[in-house]
Amino acid sequence: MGKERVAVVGVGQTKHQATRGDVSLAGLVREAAVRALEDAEMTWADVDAVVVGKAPDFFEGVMMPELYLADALGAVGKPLFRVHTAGSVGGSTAIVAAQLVQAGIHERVLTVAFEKQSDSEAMWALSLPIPFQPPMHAGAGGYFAPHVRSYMARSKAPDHIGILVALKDRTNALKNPYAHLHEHDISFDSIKDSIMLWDPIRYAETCPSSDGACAMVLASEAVADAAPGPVAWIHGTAMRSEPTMSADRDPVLPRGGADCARDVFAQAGITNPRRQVDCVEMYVPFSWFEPMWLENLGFAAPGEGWRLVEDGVTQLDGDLPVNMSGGVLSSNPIGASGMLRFAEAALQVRGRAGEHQVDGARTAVGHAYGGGSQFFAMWVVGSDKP
Amino acid sequence: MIDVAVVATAQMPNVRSETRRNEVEMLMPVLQEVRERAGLDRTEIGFTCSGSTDYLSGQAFSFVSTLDGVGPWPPIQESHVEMDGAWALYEAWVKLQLGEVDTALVYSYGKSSPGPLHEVLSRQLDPYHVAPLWPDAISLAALQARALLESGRATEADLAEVACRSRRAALDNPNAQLRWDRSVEEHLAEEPIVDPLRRSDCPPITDGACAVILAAGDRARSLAARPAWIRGIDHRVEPMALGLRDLTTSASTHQAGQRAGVGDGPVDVAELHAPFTHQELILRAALGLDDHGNVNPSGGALAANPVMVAGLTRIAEVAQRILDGEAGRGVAHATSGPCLQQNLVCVLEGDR
Amino acid sequence: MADAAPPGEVLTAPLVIEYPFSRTTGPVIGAFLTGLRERVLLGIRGSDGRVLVPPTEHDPVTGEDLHELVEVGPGGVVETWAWVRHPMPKHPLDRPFAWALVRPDGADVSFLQAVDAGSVDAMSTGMRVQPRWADEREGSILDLACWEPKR
Amino acid sequence: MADLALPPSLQGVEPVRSVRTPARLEYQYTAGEATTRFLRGIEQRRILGERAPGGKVYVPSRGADPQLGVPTSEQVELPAVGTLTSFCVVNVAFYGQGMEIPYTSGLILLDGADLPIMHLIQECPVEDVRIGMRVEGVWVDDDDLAPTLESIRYFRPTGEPDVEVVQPGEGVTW
Repeated sequence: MGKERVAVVGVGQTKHQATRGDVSLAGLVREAAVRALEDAEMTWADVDAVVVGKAPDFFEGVMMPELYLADALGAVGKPLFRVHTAGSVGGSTAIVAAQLVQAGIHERVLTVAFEKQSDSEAMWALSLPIPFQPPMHAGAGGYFAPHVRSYMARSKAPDHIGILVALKDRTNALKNPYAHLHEHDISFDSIKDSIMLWDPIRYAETCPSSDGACAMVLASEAVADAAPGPVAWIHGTAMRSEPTMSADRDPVLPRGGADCARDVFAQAGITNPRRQVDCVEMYVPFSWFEPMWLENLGFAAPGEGWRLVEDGVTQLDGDLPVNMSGGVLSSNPIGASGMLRFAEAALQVRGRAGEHQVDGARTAVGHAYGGGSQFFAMWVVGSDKP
Repeated sequence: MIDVAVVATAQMPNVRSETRRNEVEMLMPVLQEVRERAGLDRTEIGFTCSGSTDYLSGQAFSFVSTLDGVGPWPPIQESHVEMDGAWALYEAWVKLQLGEVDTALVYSYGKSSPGPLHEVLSRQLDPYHVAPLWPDAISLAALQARALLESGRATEADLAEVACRSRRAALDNPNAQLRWDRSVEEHLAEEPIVDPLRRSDCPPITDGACAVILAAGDRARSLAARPAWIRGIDHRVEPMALGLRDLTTSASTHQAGQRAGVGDGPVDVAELHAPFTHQELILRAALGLDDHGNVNPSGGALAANPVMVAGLTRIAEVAQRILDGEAGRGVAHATSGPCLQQNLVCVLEGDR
Repeated sequence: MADAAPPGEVLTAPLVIEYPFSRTTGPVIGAFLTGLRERVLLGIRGSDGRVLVPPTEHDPVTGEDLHELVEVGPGGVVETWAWVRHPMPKHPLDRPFAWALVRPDGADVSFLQAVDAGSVDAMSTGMRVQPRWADEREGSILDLACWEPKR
Repeated sequence: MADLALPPSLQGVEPVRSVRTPARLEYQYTAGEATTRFLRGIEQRRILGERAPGGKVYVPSRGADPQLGVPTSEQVELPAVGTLTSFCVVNVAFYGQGMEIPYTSGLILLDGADLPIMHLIQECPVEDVRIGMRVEGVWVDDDDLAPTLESIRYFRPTGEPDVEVVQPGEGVTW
């Protein structure tokens, strides 16, 4: 026997914001989970198993918080599973949940990813100083900025590409009621004039720090066939990992990302992703990662990704829309960020993306990455049964 | 379902404090040993999954640097759970069910020595109402122990018997940390530390690591003379709040045990993840093993309790006995959370 | 930053993880903590009619939303307990005390608290206890300093 | 949850909306054997890399060759001279940093190493810093040598001609 078919039959997410002062930790995750169940027209009792993902536990200061949240997530008497693969965790959590259906173990799996970053703060939780380690002089952006510079040098991309990406994503976010940042006055010049935090990365080209959660209900073919609304069929899932620091790795266009994309496209029967994929939701915490990932994932040749940005191909009304939801640049509850990408891809092929719907989207890609560009998770979803 | 078996296991000898090596240095020999025992090169592993927690040693993303010990190049298919390694094994078992890969490496590591373990574990508890009180794991277990004793289903001597038998069994386990031959009377003569528990009712604090290789179908048969087939595996969870549970029983263990098929055949050996003596009695009852004569021949978690590892170790111990031809069919159990909140049961069996 | 370890010794150093976590409560936990500040214990009615304390936003068995807050206590009963002979530095009391699962009157479940009983001989399952409120209360679990045997 | 009703005794009082739950955990961190070897060298102004069986030289070694999963154990002494492979200019004060702004954080591939280290670039205006620039380490005074990479205060230009930087994977289609 091989893999069973699996589909996304429900999607839910919270309103993302810097501090969700109106909810408890349990209230935050339940807000997303209840919306996913309602979307699937299911109740807590219908769920067979719960798969939870989040990034470092230090954010909320709760060790293995899924145990505390077990009853809030309706998991009592059921299997409860917790994934942590750094920043890619939202994506890998969805994949682990999907596999429980694909393996024929469960019919309906609720998967939830979250981060309540306001319980502490990102600059603290992400850069806890470890004795004897070479000091990080500039936080997370200071790690990634040199790799962006390398990309610019290698690709000869002009400086304004990063601005164009940020403008697009923040503009898309205005159409997404759940997005954290709704910057109505955003403009090319306002981004250009924002402070160079980590030259070549401007402040307005970086992601915010958000409280938020995302949830999905994944279901077997029989359940999905009986679903009340459109579902997103999973055509392929893939994960790849590589070392943080090793001699032969390329931190700009990592082999793990390329291998992951090749694997997931092969599963989905996609030979020309640029033509066969209708829209992509990818993990872009700094604007320059859009052209980098376009190349890494095979949507453009090495050195050519920035041209898709400059030519408007990745705009919401372009030929290959990227980050229709506003992306990580507009909402970043870290543990949930990967799942939000996967969920947006599902919403698009279900025709449920609201104002940021891409007309006629039938095949969409969700992508997440984490660590020092070393953990990758992707899925391809489609309107049609694979 | 696709038949999946444990084909090799390896453990780091458990110690109170691994002071010289960091986590990747401590893990690497275990990974190397398990691959050698399976006869697999690192490039022949189809899927890798590990279990660990950042909180034990106080490092965010600690699993990222230990991944170096796997040699993940070219890039590998890999995942990590913030759970005991037994659940990493569960994820790998699910992955093998998909039929895309036929080997998997599962490992977990836990260094409890760098931090104040009892304070660290209290960070698992309800962050609003319980964690601010900093209750320690021994105190929580003692509440459960008293509930069991006062239910009339166990006596302090029963607890002592578990402790003495476990440490005596550990005399034959080269990986054990605590091993001795003492009598029930000697145990009962100890002053309690948190009434009704005595120090000998409690697990040691341990640094350790464990690794297992899984393989599917014919691949398993080619890698081991007598693969330890996973006949059933299931896990269930209860609410964390102690007041919401009957602490004298383990409903989730019972549920998982039934679904894993514990009662569907004879049990030659059982390894139960019971960090505290009374918990073995609760688990035995939940699994229908009340009077079983071969529970925790390794000494169990009372002989070595590396947090995040001790559950996977139980599976490894049962599997190794099957691989070695010493047992036909066995039950392994892993737990997580305060007072047996979450439980996994795995039934393993060798070919006749 | 490093200890001055002699040659051949592996370097070690202190690593402190410290943060003043700030947790938003939402309405139900907020109501419970508000009650503690005002010296009132609150529970919530579960789907099966049981009164749960501390109150949760959801039924712990079915996951369904809950709505009906109920005042409970102030007295309570010890359902099980453990006697701490040697308190740890962060424990709520610095002298020997009991951890106990205390079920407030009118509630159907118990919750974990310290009981300041003076001696292990004063403790027993089923004993009646009353709350001891902190002098300065600001809306946290620590407002309920501990329980004490009912006089 | 809008229909949640407070009991009469609590109506009209200011509701609690958040709670502080401070936590402090004190660990004793062990550097490990490889890091100790490296930092003991630093104390003597020596940069000790480690060669893995595959031939790659890591500095500092974290104990494992991350491509092979085997220990690195053959020590290789490297000069405090290398090439800047990339960098960023930092314009804001970050948590715990007392640096004068702006400053440059660079990736420096020491001669003979196969992986760059991250360190500060100084004695060079930020606008003159460039990929391919040759740089050398500036050590602290002997009395201040300690087992930390901060015993190298920063790197500065050597004045040698720039070299071409080609990163692993550059021009490669994986």
